[in-house]
Amino acid sequence: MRFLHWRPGSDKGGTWLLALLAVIAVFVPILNMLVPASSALHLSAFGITLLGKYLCFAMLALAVDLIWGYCGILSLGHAAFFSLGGYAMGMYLMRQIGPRGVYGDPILPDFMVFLNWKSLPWFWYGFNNFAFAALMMVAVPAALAGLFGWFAFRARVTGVYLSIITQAMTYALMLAFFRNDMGFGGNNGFTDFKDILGFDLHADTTRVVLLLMTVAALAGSYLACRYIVESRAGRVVRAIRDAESRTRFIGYPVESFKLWLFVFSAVIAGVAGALYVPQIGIINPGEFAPINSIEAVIWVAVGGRGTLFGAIAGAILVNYAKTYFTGAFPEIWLYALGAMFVFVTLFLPRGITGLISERGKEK
Amino acid sequence: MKLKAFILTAGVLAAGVFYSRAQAAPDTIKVGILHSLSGTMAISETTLKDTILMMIDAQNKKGGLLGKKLEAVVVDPASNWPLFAEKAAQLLEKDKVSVVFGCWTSVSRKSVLPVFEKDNGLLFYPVQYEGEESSKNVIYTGAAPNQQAIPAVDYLMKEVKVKRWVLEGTDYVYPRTTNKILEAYLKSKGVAPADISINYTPFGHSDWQTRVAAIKKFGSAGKKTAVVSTINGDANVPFYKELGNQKISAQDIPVVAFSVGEEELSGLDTKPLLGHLAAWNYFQSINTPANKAFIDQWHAFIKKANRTTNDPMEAHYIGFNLWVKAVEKAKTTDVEKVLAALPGLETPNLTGGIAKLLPNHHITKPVYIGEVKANGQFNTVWKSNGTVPGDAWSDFLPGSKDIEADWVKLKCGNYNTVTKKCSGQNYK
Amino acid sequence: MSVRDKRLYLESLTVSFDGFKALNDLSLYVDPGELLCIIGPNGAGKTTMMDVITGKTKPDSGTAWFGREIDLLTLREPEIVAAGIGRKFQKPTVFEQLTVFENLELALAGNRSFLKTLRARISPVQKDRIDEVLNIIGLTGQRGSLGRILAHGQKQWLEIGMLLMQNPELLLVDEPVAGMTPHEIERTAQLLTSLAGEHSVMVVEHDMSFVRSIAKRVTVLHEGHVIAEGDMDKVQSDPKVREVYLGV
Amino acid sequence: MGGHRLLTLVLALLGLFPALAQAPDNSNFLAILSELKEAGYDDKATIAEKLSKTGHPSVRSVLTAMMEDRLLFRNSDQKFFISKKDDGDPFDLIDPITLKDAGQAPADSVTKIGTNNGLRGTLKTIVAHFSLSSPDVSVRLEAVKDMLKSMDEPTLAILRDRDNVETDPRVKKEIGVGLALATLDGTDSNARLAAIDLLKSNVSQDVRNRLALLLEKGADGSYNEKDDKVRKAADIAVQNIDQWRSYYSAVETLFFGLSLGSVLVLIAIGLAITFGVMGVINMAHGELMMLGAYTTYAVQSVMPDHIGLSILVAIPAAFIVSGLTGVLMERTIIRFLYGRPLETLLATFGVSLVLQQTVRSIFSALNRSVITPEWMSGSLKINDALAITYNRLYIVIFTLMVFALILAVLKRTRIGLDIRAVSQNRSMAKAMGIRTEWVDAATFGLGSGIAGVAGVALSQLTNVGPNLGQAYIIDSFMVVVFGGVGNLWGSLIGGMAMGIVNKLLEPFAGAVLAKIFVLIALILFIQTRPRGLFPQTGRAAEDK
Repeated sequence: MRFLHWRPGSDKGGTWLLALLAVIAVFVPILNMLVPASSALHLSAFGITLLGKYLCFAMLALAVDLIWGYCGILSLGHAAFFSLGGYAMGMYLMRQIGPRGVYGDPILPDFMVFLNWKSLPWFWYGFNNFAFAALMMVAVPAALAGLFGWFAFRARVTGVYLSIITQAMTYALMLAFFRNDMGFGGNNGFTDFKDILGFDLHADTTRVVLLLMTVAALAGSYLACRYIVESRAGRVVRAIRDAESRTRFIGYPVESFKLWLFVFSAVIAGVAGALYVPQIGIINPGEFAPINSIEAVIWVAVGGRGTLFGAIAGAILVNYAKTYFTGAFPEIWLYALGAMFVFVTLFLPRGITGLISERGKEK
Repeated sequence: MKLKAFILTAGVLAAGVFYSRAQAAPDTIKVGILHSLSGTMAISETTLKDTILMMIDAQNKKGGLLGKKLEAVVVDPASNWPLFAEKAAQLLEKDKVSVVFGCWTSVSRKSVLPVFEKDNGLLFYPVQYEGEESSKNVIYTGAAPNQQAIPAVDYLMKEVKVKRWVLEGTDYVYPRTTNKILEAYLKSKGVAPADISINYTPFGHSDWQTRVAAIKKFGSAGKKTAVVSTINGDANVPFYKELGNQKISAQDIPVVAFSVGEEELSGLDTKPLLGHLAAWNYFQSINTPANKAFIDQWHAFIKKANRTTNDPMEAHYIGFNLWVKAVEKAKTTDVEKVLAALPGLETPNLTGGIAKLLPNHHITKPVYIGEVKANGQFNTVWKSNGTVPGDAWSDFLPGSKDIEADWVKLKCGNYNTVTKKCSGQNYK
Repeated sequence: MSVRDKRLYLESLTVSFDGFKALNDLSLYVDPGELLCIIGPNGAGKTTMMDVITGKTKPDSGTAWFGREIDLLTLREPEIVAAGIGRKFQKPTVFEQLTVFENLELALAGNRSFLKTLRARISPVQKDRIDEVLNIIGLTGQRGSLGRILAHGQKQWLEIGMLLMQNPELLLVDEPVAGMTPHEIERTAQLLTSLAGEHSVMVVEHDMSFVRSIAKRVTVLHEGHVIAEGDMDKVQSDPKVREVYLGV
Repeated sequence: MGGHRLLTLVLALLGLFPALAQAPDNSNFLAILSELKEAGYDDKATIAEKLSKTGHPSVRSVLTAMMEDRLLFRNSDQKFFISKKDDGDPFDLIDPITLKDAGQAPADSVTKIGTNNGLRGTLKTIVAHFSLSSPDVSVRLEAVKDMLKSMDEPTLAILRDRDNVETDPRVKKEIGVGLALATLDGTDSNARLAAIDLLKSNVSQDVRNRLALLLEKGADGSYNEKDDKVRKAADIAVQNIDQWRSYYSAVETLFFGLSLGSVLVLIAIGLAITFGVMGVINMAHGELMMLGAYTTYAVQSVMPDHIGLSILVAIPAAFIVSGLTGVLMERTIIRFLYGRPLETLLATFGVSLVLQQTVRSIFSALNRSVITPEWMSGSLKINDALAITYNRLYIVIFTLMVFALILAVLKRTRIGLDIRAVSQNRSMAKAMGIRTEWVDAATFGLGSGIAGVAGVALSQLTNVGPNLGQAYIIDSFMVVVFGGVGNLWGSLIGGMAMGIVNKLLEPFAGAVLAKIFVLIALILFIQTRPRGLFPQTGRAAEDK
């Protein structure tokens, strides 16, 4: 299977990543289900949720790295694709609640009932069908990315200008989703989900399965990304990053390369969002906040941009740090986080993986 | 192999997060505090964290509870709604706390609700809110709309003879619901639709020129006009400043607010607010021995003689005491037993009344309406006689007037009296 | 104008940047397989002319035809490249983060769409072609090393090599020997002359001795206009040229 | 002669000629006063009326005290007093009859006579009668306005008499309007037509409403106003007034747009320098503004007695505080990151987190109260239909001043020249002996300082809290990019344009949609002009 082939040792990080994911895939179910809850080794649902969250963010980071690290497009709007995927999943989950909502309305979600909506708005149709919803989780982010990219790249918007308008995009979406009249639950968004494909979302088994799916999705998108960056297309993309006009002069349609990559990256982000929502149990407009996109960029920078593994490591590390600090020193965690960003940019320009590989060379 | 080392260390560290740190000493009872200490909501929520810390401190001085010391577990959900859910899970599943005091915004409560219901935790929610909810695992010590909004409107109608109404709110669920209730209520009192204007602005709206001009126009139709404000936190200062600058005084168009309290006033120039109204269930200025003692205790604890107290603090004060009473009655901190013990319990509030926990998990509260004074305190101009029982499901909303909550007899938070069915949490 | 088919026809091109005329009614032809040198003082419009040919700049007036069929002014950069015109920039730009081999691979003729390149693998034939070019430009030894560590001259050659990969009918070479060591200059001269014949080559250069060493035909530009044409001696003896260019 | 008798009554009320008024009946006065003790708000109002009718010399002081929450009685002997201040413990008492000092009383030994808005309104009107004779024109004007709110026969009489002696045209005009409005209620057709004629040039909403009443139909579908001539006149007058009002409201909207625009410009100028000229994506820009706002707070707390002055002091102070912070950032972090703008984004974002948490630690998470000085509150009344709020007006002016100043610095001064030189060609500038290091620091300091100054302005508009910065950072980036990175004029025009468009849309679309529309417009605009309104060639433009 050519898809899986890679020159041995060419990508230690990746090898380790896949190994790590495999370990998770094997041990999480055991630690959660077989190890009794009394044992200190038991992995609680909380632990699983946390892992799931990290892995979803890792996918988002992967998406950002693919276009930033390899193509030099700094998107400050990737949270938008993440959130859209999430909302698509959220709409499906809302429809699954059915008559179990507090008002017991078989069709309308609770927030529509107390805002006196009489019937389901048209854009909610079909979301009770998982296949359709799943399609939307991919299609909507892809469509937005396609439209946006087609405009922006064709007009040769680059550099900070591109970054800022991606930010404007996610900001506008945030404001829009905050409006209760939009029919997406306003500030509260969607929550209180009951089950997915008939399985109880609160059951540990479901959560384990969701985690395994996330693991699979992350591994899959990692392999896909690596396949791209190691293909000739990947070399073209790096060429675009380093000398755009030159690439144009040897005859590559730079715009379409950018567009394809941007759309694919948006799809990864969308899937990540879709997996994020059922595990976290809520999606609301806050997810569109420009700050989230910036954070995603920072995960990549911390991990080391331009190395797929680095992006993933960065996402997991920063979010782990966040969890740890908000628990351990709630008062000072912002200091720690802020200091970390400054430190990394100043002393680890190529991120942690950069540091590691350099050390590797020294030996 | 640095990379290996890196991954291993990461793994080891991670274990620290996923698995409980050293189990708490068995002779302590853990109390979780789930209030944002950073981010946009830190403004309001840090105070509540300190309030509970103070209560715990005092309780421990009294020798603790059931002979054990209380131990506070503080986490920072950082005003990030998904993080609220995560931290709630951490408190319940990892730190295994017996009770949680927390949340401010509706969305944060909605976000943690499934977690508390799944892990069968116990949450005391201290802030006035839109109602339309009653969970087995949540005790609502803040005001429901019928304990704040409706009395305020009554006052304006009777005492101030208001004929024309502007319902101005931030666009989120609390104002939306409250305004729906008020609109229905006003119409039931014979107010013409033309005399009601409802408008919503985004969070942190800072440029009020257009809106205030519109209000001014609406208010100059010759009938006495008032603004019922459900504007959220940060948007208030610019709103009142603009009112003041456009020369709209409390005499011309009074504004009654449901989310402007002593704490918020301490953070802004009160000049433009003078004489404007707020409806709460507690004012720091209310002169009772209990309140005086509480304020002194607070100042001593926070080591600042000018720190204000406010309504949600009283709610936490009541909630904490209710919980303590329940635990003593149940002789255990087991959530099921405590929940069984809670309904019907009574504890004095700070304004000389009694707070009773009702079967719908809401409490009885007095209602006060005050005018803002220059010193950032309220001058009480109206008080309800006796206390008002909190109503989880409004009688003025088509969706919810048939629904009632009763965790004693019906064992249901939303029992539909027409279909005779219980949906939501205990859906059959 | 001659009856023989030309490779390139530029006729009465005019380009002006806010008032200043970079090209002023420029007409010029390139024969198949010839090696044409363009000389002229700074600001004579040499680079602008190349920009027009490669579609980077659109002229205010005039025509530019590639052979008899292709109207260059209607095409966009990639299409022009596809039509068979390769350009080497003044400042060497190779892909620094890619190896010499990969640089040449990207320049391979062939479908350039994303999906095609995604699945593209190097065929033995292509591999041989790359090795052949590596040989021509004398970088066989560096095939595996990153573009950024090459010496200045080597970068120039690599870039020419990248042009060769697309075996274009017309090569535009902008100041190939600027900043080269005499030895490198010599190699470059050989390289370019060896290319002429099977490709048409248009070289823009300042270095007189270099031009003399390679040029069969020389065209002199001044203020966006052709002022002299012919072999080196003819041109150098031309009084106009001496005046404006050699300044004697 | 009725007029004359009334006049004496008035004078008596005014307490000018106590001699003419019958000797003050203290006991009666006190009796009425004591009724206040357990009266409801409505009763209190009637009691106040009664008090004013007694014509007792102390009426004015007592009612004023009551209005200002300074009227109280001693619990021990139920005796009434006026306290000097409405707060504090103990109270300094004044005897309501003699108006002489009457010692002190601890706060918990007395009971205040509570008031509410409605009651204070009534009291204001009553007290207004006394203010009519005030030498201060503005006070008289206010008094008349208050009296117009509740017109009854005695008030009318007083106004008529005042009209005869009043000299100031503005006050006279107000009285004229009042009398005209009163005339409308009369029966004399010609007088009423005259009144309408006088009123039709008045654009105040009250007048319009009163005239509009004449056009309303009763339940039986017939006009309440029987006199056709009057009705037609009123109709024309109303139309005329409406026309003017809509014109003025258009002007108002335009001003709203300008003021919003100038805020946008103000928050963007600093960024236009750090981001535009230096190519540093400074995510901490918002926090630098926040520092400026907190500086204002600090300045006010050290000079609480000179609030008016404090703002003026705060401006340079904020410039220095934020400026130095900026220089510090530049020296310690940013200078290592030149040519890598995206790294600056990450580092400065880290800095912004730290700065936020720092102010939280120092000033607590609570908002801080920055007082608006008198000269910045209220509004400049152009006429009854159009008033421009001072704080907005000043901010518009302030923005333009700051902008002009920056332009002058960049264009006219040596450092400005250096800055431009370095921004265009660093190595060349270096070669020419410009100390680029120093210039970088100065440039960044300048931009940061401006951010601080913007913070001072923001402290007058919105909350001063740790989150102030985040609320504005995105807008400021939008403005700079819209205008064209590195072009100050672009920022000015871009900001103003965004502000005006936003405000023109808001009345129809509402605040949110208006904003969304502006954002989408920006995105589309960048498609057509990928380098903004005024594209700039140079380092910043080439940056990725």
